[in-house]
Amino acid sequence: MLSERTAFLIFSVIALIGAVNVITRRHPVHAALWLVGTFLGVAGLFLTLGAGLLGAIQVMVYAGAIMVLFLFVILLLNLDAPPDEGLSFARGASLLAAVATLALIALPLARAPELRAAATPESPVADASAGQVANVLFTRYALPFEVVSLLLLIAMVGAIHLARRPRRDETV
Amino acid sequence: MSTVGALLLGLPLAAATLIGILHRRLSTRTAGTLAFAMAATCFGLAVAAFTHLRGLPEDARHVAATFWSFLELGRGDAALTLDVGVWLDPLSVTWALFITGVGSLIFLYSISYMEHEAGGARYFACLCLFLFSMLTLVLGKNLFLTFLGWEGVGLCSYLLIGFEYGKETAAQAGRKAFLVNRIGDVGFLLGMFWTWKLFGTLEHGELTPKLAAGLAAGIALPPLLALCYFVGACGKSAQLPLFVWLPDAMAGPTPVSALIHAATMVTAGIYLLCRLSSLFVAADWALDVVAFTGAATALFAGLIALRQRDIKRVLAYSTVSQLGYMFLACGLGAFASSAFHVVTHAFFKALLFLGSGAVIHALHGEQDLWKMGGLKHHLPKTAFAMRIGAFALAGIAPFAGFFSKDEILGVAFARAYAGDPACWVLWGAGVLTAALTAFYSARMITLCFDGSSRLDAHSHPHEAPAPMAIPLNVLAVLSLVGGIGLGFEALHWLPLHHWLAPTLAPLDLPPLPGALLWGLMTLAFLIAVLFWRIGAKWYSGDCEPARAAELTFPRFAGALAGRFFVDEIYGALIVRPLRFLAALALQFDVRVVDGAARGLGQFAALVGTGVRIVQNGTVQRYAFWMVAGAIALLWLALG
Amino acid sequence: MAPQSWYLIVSALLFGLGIVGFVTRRNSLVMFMSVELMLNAANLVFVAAARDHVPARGSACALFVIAVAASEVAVGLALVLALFRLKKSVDSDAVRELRA
Amino acid sequence: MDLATDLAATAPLWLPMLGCLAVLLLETLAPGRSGHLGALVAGAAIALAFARLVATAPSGRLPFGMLADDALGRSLTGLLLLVGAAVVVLAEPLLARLRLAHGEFFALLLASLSGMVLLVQARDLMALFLAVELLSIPLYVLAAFRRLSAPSVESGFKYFLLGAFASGFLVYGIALLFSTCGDTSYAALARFAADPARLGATWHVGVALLLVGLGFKVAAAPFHGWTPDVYEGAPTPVTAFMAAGVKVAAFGGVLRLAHEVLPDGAGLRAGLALLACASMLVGNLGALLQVRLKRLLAWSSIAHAGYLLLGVLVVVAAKSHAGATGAAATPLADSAVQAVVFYLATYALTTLAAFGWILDLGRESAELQDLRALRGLARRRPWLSAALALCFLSFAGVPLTAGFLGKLYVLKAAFALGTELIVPMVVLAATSVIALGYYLRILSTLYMERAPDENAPAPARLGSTGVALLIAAACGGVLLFGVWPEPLLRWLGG
Repeated sequence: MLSERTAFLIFSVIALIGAVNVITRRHPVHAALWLVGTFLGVAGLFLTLGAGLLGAIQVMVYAGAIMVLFLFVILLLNLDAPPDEGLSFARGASLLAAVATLALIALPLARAPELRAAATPESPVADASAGQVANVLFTRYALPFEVVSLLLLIAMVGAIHLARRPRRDETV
Repeated sequence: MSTVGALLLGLPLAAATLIGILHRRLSTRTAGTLAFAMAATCFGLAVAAFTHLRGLPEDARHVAATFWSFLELGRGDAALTLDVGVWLDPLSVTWALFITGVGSLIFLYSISYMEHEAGGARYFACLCLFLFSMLTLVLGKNLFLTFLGWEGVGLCSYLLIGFEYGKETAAQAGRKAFLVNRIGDVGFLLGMFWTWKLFGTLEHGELTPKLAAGLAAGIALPPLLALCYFVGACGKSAQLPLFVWLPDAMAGPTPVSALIHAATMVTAGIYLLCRLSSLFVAADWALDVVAFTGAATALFAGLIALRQRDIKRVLAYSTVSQLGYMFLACGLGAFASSAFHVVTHAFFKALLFLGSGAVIHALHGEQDLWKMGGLKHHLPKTAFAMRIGAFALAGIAPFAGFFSKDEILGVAFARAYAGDPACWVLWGAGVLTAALTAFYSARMITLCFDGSSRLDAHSHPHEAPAPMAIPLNVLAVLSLVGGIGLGFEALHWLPLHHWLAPTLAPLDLPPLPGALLWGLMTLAFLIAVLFWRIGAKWYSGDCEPARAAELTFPRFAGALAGRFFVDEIYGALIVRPLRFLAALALQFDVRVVDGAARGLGQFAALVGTGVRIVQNGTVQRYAFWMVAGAIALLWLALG
Repeated sequence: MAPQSWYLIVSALLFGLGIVGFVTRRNSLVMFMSVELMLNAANLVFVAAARDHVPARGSACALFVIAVAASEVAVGLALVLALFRLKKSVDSDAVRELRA
Repeated sequence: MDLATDLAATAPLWLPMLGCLAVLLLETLAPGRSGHLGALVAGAAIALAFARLVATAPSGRLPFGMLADDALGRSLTGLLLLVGAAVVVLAEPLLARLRLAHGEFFALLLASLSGMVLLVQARDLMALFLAVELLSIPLYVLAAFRRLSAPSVESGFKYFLLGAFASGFLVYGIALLFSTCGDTSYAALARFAADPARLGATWHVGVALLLVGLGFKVAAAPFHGWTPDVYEGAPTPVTAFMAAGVKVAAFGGVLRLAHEVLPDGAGLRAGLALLACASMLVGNLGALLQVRLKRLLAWSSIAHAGYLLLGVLVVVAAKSHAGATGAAATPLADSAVQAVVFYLATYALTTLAAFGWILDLGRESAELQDLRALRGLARRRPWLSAALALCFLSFAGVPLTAGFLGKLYVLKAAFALGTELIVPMVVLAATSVIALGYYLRILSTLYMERAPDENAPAPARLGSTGVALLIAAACGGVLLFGVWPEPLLRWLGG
């Protein structure tokens, strides 16, 4: 059995390598496949945190359903690998700004005293098992749960409206 | 009395609404008659209010009436309650009297003047709305209502300047007027909030007692507070450096110039200063700023007026200059003298504008003084009335302007005499401006009415019809007797001052000895007559435009040579500097006043380029700005 | 156990990489994938932070985020399709008729 | 928890949801033929919700453990329902004219509306997040609703991509705040934040990222990039819904956060002041040269976000004013909240009138949205011109219009704090002078310029009585509340 820290290191490296490749691969299909890697890495991290249910959902919904949708659209549009995007002044500035944001978020968090306290959970009253999550979902977060159902429905309606083929009499 | 107050505000509003709704059905004459009847009724109401107040004991001469509670913002300590209502006291009634009085005359005049213009009914609707706003400004029972009126008159002025549909200069002038005024309004608004924060009230009736109580309790009144109001007053009353809008505002119809840009609206700044006189007096050095700004404006605008060719621009700059006198008086603490000059100025400047309107009307729109001349043969009545107005403006006794202006100069002198050396400068500037005023008044009259005709060959000017002549005659009479009737300091005949005394901060100045007073008066009279003669002589005869347009030294000296033997010294000391200053002032008019418009254009172009770069239509560019914003927020959050 | 701050640093890196991807890539699908990285980073924070408090709560929040991501993907991909129908491209800078 | 009581208290939230389902059901039963019925059902759902809202008094309870049933939530909900009803009136004739699918449109509209209502009532970060998403996702589709028209799809696409990016920031910020105390409810967060010593980097970064996400929704600079493009491309009723509805809802959310959760601090103050000043400057400068009406309104909406953010800043700053002057702080913060709500009401009213105008005369044709096409319009369409002039005077904050009182109220609230917020106040004063520049340009285009062809027939109108009545009612409100604001103040004050 791996120690928890080793598992953390392995999964984080997977997630980060995947992320770097998502944003650097030129072909969107490659990017999408690397994104699957990231999702799997994050799912592993969930497991190390004891959130088994979420890890499973992450694999099924994200890595499974969502990514299939992505790949489906990419292949449907039959996109070729785009030409090299090059490094213009504007892109350089964007890159710099984005890296600065990263630093401004990651560095303070890395040094935050409140986060460096030894990881001794105050004897958790419950874990993140399916039963516990369900308990939270249907009591404390009952309203958001209902809202999400409407959200999914309306997203479906909207997607159908946008993507269905134009009717014959439809005008601009 | 509250009925009178309600009617004073309600009638103009009702008339404006009625004419505004029916403006397509009503003829100019019907709309004008209706508006005039309304204005005349308002004048009657103002007189009624005046007699009512006269009947009250001197220290109880005020009537407050609340119509409804306008709004209540916040709760508890932070609450601000504002009512809609009127506040009648000597100060507001005085203003209401001349606004409605001069206003009705100008309404009457407009009926004929606008008869052949398109959209006359719309014009009268705007005019009624203006009257409503102006009366709200002076009669409103708190500073907030005054501010509403203040904004309202600005809006009406904007609408009326740009009245002539499709005239691009007029539209631009209207915009400029509104924008510059808005800068002043920001000052007013800031002052109002600050006042509310300090005293917890904006009511005219409560402010002065609370201020007195506060001063007694030892609070220090920040001079900046007074300056906020002063900035507002500068915008509305066209003082340096916010005066740039007024000369351009002459693009509107001439009766509008007479009513709004000479007699009433531009004196709103003086009204504000008088209304807050106790605040200004308590605010340390604020009054000095007022005095020096006023003197500088008076002198500066007087200089610019020397070289204007457009008859209305001469009058516009002279208005700015006279307003400078009024500010000077306020700055010296003589608020009553300032109000006195406001009233006489309303008479003679309205007269001059209406007269010039008659001239322009007769010449079918010609405004260039160099294309006039000899008009006294064609328009004898107008010429006579205008001459009276010009005498009053020049400060020649016994015309109205003489008494009020002399009083202001007297106060400046008395302050200097009492040991304030800076006031010698103010007095000097005032006297110099008086000389300039006499000179350009004479120049205008001479170029317009005397000498030989420079008119187009086929132009046949004719005298204005009766509805235009009657207001001219009435105003001419007022310009003749309005001064001596309201105040003659040397004879201790000061009815206006006594009437206003309960509402204004008193003047803390020992009176000058009688002999000195008479001496100063004689001096002012002599200066006015002398410079009138010089101006008249110089521009009379077959004045050749190209040469006469220049303030050439030999010609100036030649005009003087017959009488005086000091021409050389005179030339070196006065004429050369004068010529230099006048040239400078002309450059200012051309470069700064017109340049401001160009500068705005360049600024706008710069903004356009900036927007195109930032808003280039790509998601990446927008995301970049979002990330930049996130960086800034994170940076600030992490301190 | 690994301290919470480790997880937060990994999540911050994921989040930052998402931002970098969004602002530097032109392909709208890849930009959208970068957003998914950001959402995953948030989920990691939810779950890691909840470990020391009420673990199920973090999982529930992350579940909501996943559901939202799913609905965003549905609408987003439909929009990409609609766009492709008109422009024959999915590059974000191919659409800049509306500007300045 | 008593489900029945909670449901009764939150009828204005779930009635639009129910309406959304009803419209969808109707569309399923009679596909493509529901016609006006969709609008009727939507209108009925909103009307019912509004009736429930006015019929009951706020209970002060916490329905479902995460909603607010208080005066603030009530007044904003009412405002949102009115905006929703107005958008139904605006959209119906356009949909009929363009022969677009009614059913989907109103279903999406109602879903978005319920998201807005949820947003102003949310007292839990998860509810806030889901509300933002429920509000936005249907809006992405609505913006691109004319899916064969390039500008419409472009606007939906841009709104979506940037919106998803912004929600990434929002959810990460929420996650960080969650990580500080392990809870998402406002009460728990406020308890945690009560001790300033506990607020570390996690909290501050979380708040900053939250502001990025919400700043995007309120269209504050520099998160404003999407606004002009999306406003221009989206169908006009949708733009009206974005401009009026989203602004009210998002500010409602921000206001509640500022009032109940966020503690005063130098960083937060500086951040809000930065957003406020940037929005005022960018919005007004961007509008200066704009000749297309919808884009012009977009820029002005950015500027108004700046004015409103000043109000939010006052709410935050008034909290620590408490320490200085004792008991006066709560009225100060309350009065600032009321000021922002009043401003929102006047802004929504004016915006509805303006977009109604654009719809009525512009009829979605691009050339009629160019200001130059409006030269000398006052001659031919005096009433309509007066309506537009009134809207712009109100936007500019000219007295005797509702817009002026909104600005006055916010400024007054800021002044109550003394000179602490002097910089944004000065920026407000300066930019409102700039703003006049372009508002007046519109007035002179309408009233003082000459049409190129005086004899051409006046541009045709949409010919919808509903739209005309809406414009008239909104303009009447702008004038009425400008002169007599008491009723509105009382209604909004609860």
